[in-house]
Amino acid sequence: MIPSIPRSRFLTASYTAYIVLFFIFLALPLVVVAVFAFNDSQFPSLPWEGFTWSWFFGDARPMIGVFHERPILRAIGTSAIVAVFVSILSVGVGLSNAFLFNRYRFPGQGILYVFMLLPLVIPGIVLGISILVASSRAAEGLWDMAQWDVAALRPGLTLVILGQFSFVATIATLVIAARLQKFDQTLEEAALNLGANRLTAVRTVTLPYLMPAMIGAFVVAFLMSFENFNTTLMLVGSDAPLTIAMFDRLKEGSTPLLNAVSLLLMLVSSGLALIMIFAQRRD
Amino acid sequence: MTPDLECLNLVKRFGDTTAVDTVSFDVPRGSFFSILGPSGCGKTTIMRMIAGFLEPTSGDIQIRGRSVLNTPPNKRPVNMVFQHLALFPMMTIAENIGYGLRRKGMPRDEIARKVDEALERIGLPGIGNRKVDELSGGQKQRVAIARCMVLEPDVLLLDEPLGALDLKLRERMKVELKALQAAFDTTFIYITHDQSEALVMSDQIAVMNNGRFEQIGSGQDLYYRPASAFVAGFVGDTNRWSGQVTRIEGDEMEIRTDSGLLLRGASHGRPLSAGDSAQIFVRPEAIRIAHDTEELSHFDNRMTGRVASLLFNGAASRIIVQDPDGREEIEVNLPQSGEFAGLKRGAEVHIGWSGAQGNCFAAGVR
Amino acid sequence: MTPDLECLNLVKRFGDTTAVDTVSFDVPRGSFFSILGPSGCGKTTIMRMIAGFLEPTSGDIQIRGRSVLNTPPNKRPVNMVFQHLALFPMMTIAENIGYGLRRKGMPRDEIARKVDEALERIGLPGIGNRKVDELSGGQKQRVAIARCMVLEPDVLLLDEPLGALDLKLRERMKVELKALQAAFDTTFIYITHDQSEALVMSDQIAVMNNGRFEQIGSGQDLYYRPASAFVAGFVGDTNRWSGQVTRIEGDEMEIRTDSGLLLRGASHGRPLSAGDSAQIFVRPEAIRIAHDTEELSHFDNRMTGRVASLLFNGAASRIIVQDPDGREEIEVNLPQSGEFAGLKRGAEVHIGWSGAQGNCFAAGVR
Amino acid sequence: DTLRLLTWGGYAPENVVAKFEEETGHTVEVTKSNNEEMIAKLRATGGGGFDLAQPSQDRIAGPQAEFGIYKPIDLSKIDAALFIPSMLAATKANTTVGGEIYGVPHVWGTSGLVVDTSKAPSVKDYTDLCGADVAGKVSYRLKRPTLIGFAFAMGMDPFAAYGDEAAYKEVMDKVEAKLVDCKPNVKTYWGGGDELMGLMRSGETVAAMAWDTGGWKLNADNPDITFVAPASGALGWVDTFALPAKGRADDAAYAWINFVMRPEIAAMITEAAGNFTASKGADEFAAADLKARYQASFPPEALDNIKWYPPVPAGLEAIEGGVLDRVKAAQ
Amino acid sequence: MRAQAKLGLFLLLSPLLLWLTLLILIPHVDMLLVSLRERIGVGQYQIGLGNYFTFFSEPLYLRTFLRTAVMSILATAITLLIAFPVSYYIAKMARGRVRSALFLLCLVPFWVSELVRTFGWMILLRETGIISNLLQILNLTDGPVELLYNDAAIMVGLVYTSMLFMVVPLVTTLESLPDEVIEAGYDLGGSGLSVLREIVIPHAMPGIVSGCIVVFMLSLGNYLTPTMLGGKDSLWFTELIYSQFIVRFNWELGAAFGFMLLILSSTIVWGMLKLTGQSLEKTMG
Ligand SMILES: Nc1ncnc2c1ncn2[C@@H]1O[C@H](COP(=O)(O)OP(=O)(O)OP(=O)(O)O)[C@@H](O)[C@H]1O
Ligand SMILES: Nc1ncnc2c1ncn2[C@@H]1O[C@H](COP(=O)(O)OP(=O)(O)OP(=O)(O)O)[C@@H](O)[C@H]1O
Ligand SMILES: [Mg+2]
Ligand SMILES: [Mg+2]
Repeated sequence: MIPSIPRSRFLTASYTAYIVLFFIFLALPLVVVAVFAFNDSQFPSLPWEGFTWSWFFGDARPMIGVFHERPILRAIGTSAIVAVFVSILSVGVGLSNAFLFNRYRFPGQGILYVFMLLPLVIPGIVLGISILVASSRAAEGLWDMAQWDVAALRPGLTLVILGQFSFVATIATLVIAARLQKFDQTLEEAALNLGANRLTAVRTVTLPYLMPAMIGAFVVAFLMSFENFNTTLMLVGSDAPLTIAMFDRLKEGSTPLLNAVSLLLMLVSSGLALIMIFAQRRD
Repeated sequence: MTPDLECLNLVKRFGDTTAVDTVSFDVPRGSFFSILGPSGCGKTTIMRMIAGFLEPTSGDIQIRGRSVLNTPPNKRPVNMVFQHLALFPMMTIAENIGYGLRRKGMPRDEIARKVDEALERIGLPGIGNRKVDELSGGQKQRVAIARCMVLEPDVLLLDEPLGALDLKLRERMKVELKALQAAFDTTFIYITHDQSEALVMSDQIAVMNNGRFEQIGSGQDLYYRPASAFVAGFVGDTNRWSGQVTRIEGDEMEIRTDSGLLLRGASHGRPLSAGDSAQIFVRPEAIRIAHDTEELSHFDNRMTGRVASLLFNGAASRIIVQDPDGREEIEVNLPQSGEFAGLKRGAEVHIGWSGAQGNCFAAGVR
Repeated sequence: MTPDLECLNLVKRFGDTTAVDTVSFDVPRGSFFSILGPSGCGKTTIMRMIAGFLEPTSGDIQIRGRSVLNTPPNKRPVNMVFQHLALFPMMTIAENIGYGLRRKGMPRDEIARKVDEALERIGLPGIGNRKVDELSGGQKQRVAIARCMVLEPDVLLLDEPLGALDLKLRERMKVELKALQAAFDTTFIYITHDQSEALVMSDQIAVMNNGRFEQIGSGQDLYYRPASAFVAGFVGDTNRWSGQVTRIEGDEMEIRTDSGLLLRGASHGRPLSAGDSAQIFVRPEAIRIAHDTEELSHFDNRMTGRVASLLFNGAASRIIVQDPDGREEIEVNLPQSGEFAGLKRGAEVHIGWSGAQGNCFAAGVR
Repeated sequence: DTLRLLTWGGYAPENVVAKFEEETGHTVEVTKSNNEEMIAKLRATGGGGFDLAQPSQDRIAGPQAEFGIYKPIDLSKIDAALFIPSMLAATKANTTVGGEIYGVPHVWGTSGLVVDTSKAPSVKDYTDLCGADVAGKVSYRLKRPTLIGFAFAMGMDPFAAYGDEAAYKEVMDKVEAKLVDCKPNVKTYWGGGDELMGLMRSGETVAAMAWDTGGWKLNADNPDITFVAPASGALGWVDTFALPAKGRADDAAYAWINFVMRPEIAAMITEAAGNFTASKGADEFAAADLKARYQASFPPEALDNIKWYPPVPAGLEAIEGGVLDRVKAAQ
Repeated sequence: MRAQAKLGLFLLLSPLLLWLTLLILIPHVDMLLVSLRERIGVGQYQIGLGNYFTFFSEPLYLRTFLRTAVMSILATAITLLIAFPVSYYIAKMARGRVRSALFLLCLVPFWVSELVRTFGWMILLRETGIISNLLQILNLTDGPVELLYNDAAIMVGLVYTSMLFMVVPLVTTLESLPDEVIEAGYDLGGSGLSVLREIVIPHAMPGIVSGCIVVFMLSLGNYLTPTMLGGKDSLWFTELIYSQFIVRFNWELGAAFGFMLLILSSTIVWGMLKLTGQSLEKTMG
């Protein structure tokens, strides 16, 4: 069942048909979302009422476009800020973890590694509530003890960032560690041999080598943060990131405004993903 | 003149295993010194100690007469060409070659000049802007050497640098490496487990086994005058038999092999006495073939056998001769003239060699 | 007796490139047939067509006289040892060897018996329960062959099976493969780009270049009587010059090389006339060295030059001689006797060879 | 200052926010929510994260007693003259905990039935949603108003049972049985106002339990659809202003309250949300067609029959929660 | 040298330990503690297993719990069945540019948020949606059909949403299977099915397991898809947790639910690893 093995024409045809069907299945919801962003109707559904840009640029009720809908714009901003923080934190900690597990041997390392993988098998909502519970109790404790009100421990952006970071860091670690694993340590030795000290060797040789993985991890972290819902839902305060804001809207019922936002999201994240692909192509 | 590199009683232990066991040698300025030995004998360990990546358990390493034990690797006046070259894949060729110079803080334009010069020297001018993976194996090899040579090290270490190349390229690079050494006029210390590499290139070769040096000498020394059974077996192809010394006459002797063959050999000054277990080595090219026994009358070892196998390989063709009782197989080189090229499997041949060509060693010494 | 395998005007095109161009050959039962050629010449393509993984563009493939073009690969009576062996890593050795038998629906106990037998045959009894990655390279090699051989194929195809092994192991496996073939008494078709492998093992060798067979013959045929300039250059080491034919006398001729050297050679029946561009090939072992010119008087090519380089390698030692004007470098084998082992770089030497050893080919034919 | 407003959809329309920001220099961040989420969020933040919340008046006292998430309102900072006095008084009474007042009224309205009269003429009360003629074409929320509404329609008085957990539980058990029976009739349980509008407008449902304003909005597009006050009485609610305990911008909050209670601003909110406010005199600014629909839905006797929510005692929600979960899960 | 290595180890170890203790360990311990608190009055609590007792004594909770588990396993199985041929095609049948293009196409849907994907399915499946209309146009039904708000819709949503996490590990492991090995299987007389069973699937096992674990986790912990696509009958366990926290303000019971979910997921993942003889490090790391 590889191209070099002869197969009956019928089998080939049905296999191809299956693949085509699969990709239609994959594309359908997205295409529909994108198309109905241009429906000149209050509802993202048939019948087709004609083409309009209003859901992007409209500024009069009832068709206020994305670019005039302040709460949505603000939510996008919030999401972006959260995502940037989560990505930076995750890539930083991921980098440190990758070095730790790749370069050092210490007692308990195996257990620690498994422990590090655990966030992947904890449901997001459980992560969310556990952090919510713990931070609230900490905050109440501080309040009772010293009348300190630590806003960072209350639902809000800090907790959202920490909550997302708590599992995105694992993914970043895996992405970076996978590449570090492939790194030929003699390259570092070669740098030492050519007169670099340890830090310089890491800076000039290892980090550039890891760069594609770090960019990749950053983009993955960014996307995961941007689209995270379960954990965020439990930790969000007054500044709702985009997914939460959209969810709230969707609960209220949908207008093509949501399609328009979605389409923009698709474009932006495709762009990001392309950046990642190019970053990884380079080597 | 102080030697470029001198190792004194170098020892390295990893836990229980002694990877390098009291090794001493010195390498004169400008020479090509090889360490030849089977896999795992401790070659890389020596080299890493010289480069500074490993600390010796005991012993001293001196470069140009000064101990470098307390010098960190990035400060030692030695550079190393790694087995897989370890070129930096994220940099261009020029950046690779300039790396060490940048670490020294040399001004940019001077670096550029030096890099161009080095590229010129290795016969690859104008490739500075290419990426590492745009080069062929042989070109990479030369760049790796140039990257070290721009730093003008006192000693260049090379750890099996041809190991990763394919056969044809290796053959070519052997000759080329020797030429590069002449061009840069630096001391090369070369590690290999391939005897032909060591023989072709080196001024001096140290044969290493199990952490110890068995013999240091020129290629001819090792090939024609091996100091131990190990060297005799490891350097060059050879026939080898074990047996018992039955008779000693000065330097000459007679050995009965375990399968019953009676062979004459020479001890070349090594102490051996009748009754000792011994090993005897005879090189395939030391054995003559003839159409009739007459021609071989001046040899003290003579035999008539059948061709068990014909390994035609041009000038390096060989036959495997089975002795009449089928007890032993003897590899014999065919003359380069192609005279016996027409031999067939099963044909009868007469072979003979002089006892002086049979190198005898006491068994168990190896 | 019909040959085990017969290919008739086999052609394979990939788009514009013709990977295999009208190749015809037959392989007699029980023989060891090699296809030797440089990388990319189309060797693998032929083999994959025989195994059934590629459909020929035109031509026919017959096994024991029956065309197999319409037989799918899993039904063809040929088996293949892949370059990287393709042992199934998820199975034990015994399961690997028994795989094909299970596919045939053979009963379990019979499979077990056959597998044990095969393991015995390849000299690895009792390793059936090991995992693939617990074996050494050479052992894997033998298991891969055993896995095919239990199926008793009419033809065994081997695609550079030694390519992934290291040097020493290759040398050993060469001899061993030949022995295995004898043991199993099956037709082997062996692909390689390493001429020494082909020469040592094969009964017949086809030299392939650019999709075409240049010559089919025994190792000696190819080595001593190359049919084309390509074969002369590819099989065995050789000195090569290009030049112009200045004079023809029957089979003998005179050529002036591009650098001005006047050499005598022979066309061995190939049509060449004065004024033609030609190439002349002389093997390093065909050239004699002497201390004085007298000894060389019977050679029609004589020269006095200096030793440019000394490549000591035991029996295979060579020197590179530079002609007096420094125009050409000539590789010359040293006699195996070690007679000239004492030569030094820069020493004057006299060399000579007979014109009959200078193989001439019209240029551009290659 | 930034005023972080936790409110219902439609209570802070863009144009009002813009006007407020222009006038006062404060900026407004609106988070849309519902009663439960408001309480849950404020509970999680210990009354922080927001500067002004708008829970219903019946949902203030209980959570305040349990979690202490609000701070008392300083009535001196509020222009009482802007409020309809009766409503202000009632709300104050309902939101008093420990002698302090925690809420002042903002928007009020009712919930009842939205019916496509051409397709489901039979639906007059909540229990009619379970009729066979509208099978598969009705919708309601799985929230406490539904429970209360059904209880009334089934002839009980849940409000009377508020003080007695056992009695209340009994009422709820009956409602649960009814709702489980009714379940096959339901197309889906709606969650947000717009979602219901979509369902009704597209004809996927023909009758639903809903807020009055939704019905009126739909009526503007399709005269067949309108809000119907159920025979057993519409449920009346009042959404309030309450100050979260750790709000940081009280001044802006008071400013906002006083701003939106101005009649002309209140009318803008009425236009956006569809509901009337407790602002005195805003009626004059309200659109005529809205008033007309209001009057059509609420003939005087229906107006008198509105059941206003009394404050919910702490603990009842657990009973209701169990009921709702079981209804949702029932097969 | 030694001291330097110690310092390096310490510096690299501290972020990891901070992260794991502060964000994973302590919160979960806290959650456990909260779940062991029983509310006995306004603002009064005592330690006890009451919340877990509530969980086990209320059939609704148990049923939802099991339903969620079964549906998630089903979703995982369906995803695997759909994804395997596709991954195989990408890894082994497609070549060069086609392969990267197909692989990218597989990834595209996952660059947008789950919300958007789910939203797309809502537009497609609802009674007035595309598919219903299409069926009417094709005269396959005479009236609009409701495809949303049922378990099948949830299943479609779950499978769709987790497809990527199955395809990527499968493609990666399948790509690492050399064509040579498959060819060897045929060459030795294997048929398509036997090669698949004896060679391809055993080789792909780590990928299958890691894909299944991730997909299972995602389905089990999903909130959006079941709430948005699910109907009046489809309660998901995460919804229960959410409603305990948000609607009922009953953190104690919610924490107990959360813990039950954690136990469920760990048990099933552990069982899956044991059953296939894989380890977490091997499949995820
Ligand atoms: N870091 C280490 N810890 C423990 N043992 C080691 C270490 N490095 C090398 N050894 C052991 O020391 C011995 C010599 O190793 P070394 O790498 O020097 O061999 P080598 O001669 O370079 O072999 P090769 O030709 O295979 O490269 C081996 O037995 C090896 O197992
Ligand atoms: N599937 C293919 N599509 C297009 N061209 C191909 C294909 N397979 C092989 N070729 C081309 O056919 C020619 C012969 O390839 P082949 O693999 O047979 O060479 P080879 O002699 O086996 O080389 P090597 O020694 O490197 O394995 C090459 O030029 C190659 O690029
Ligand atoms: Mg080594
Ligand atoms: Mg090939």
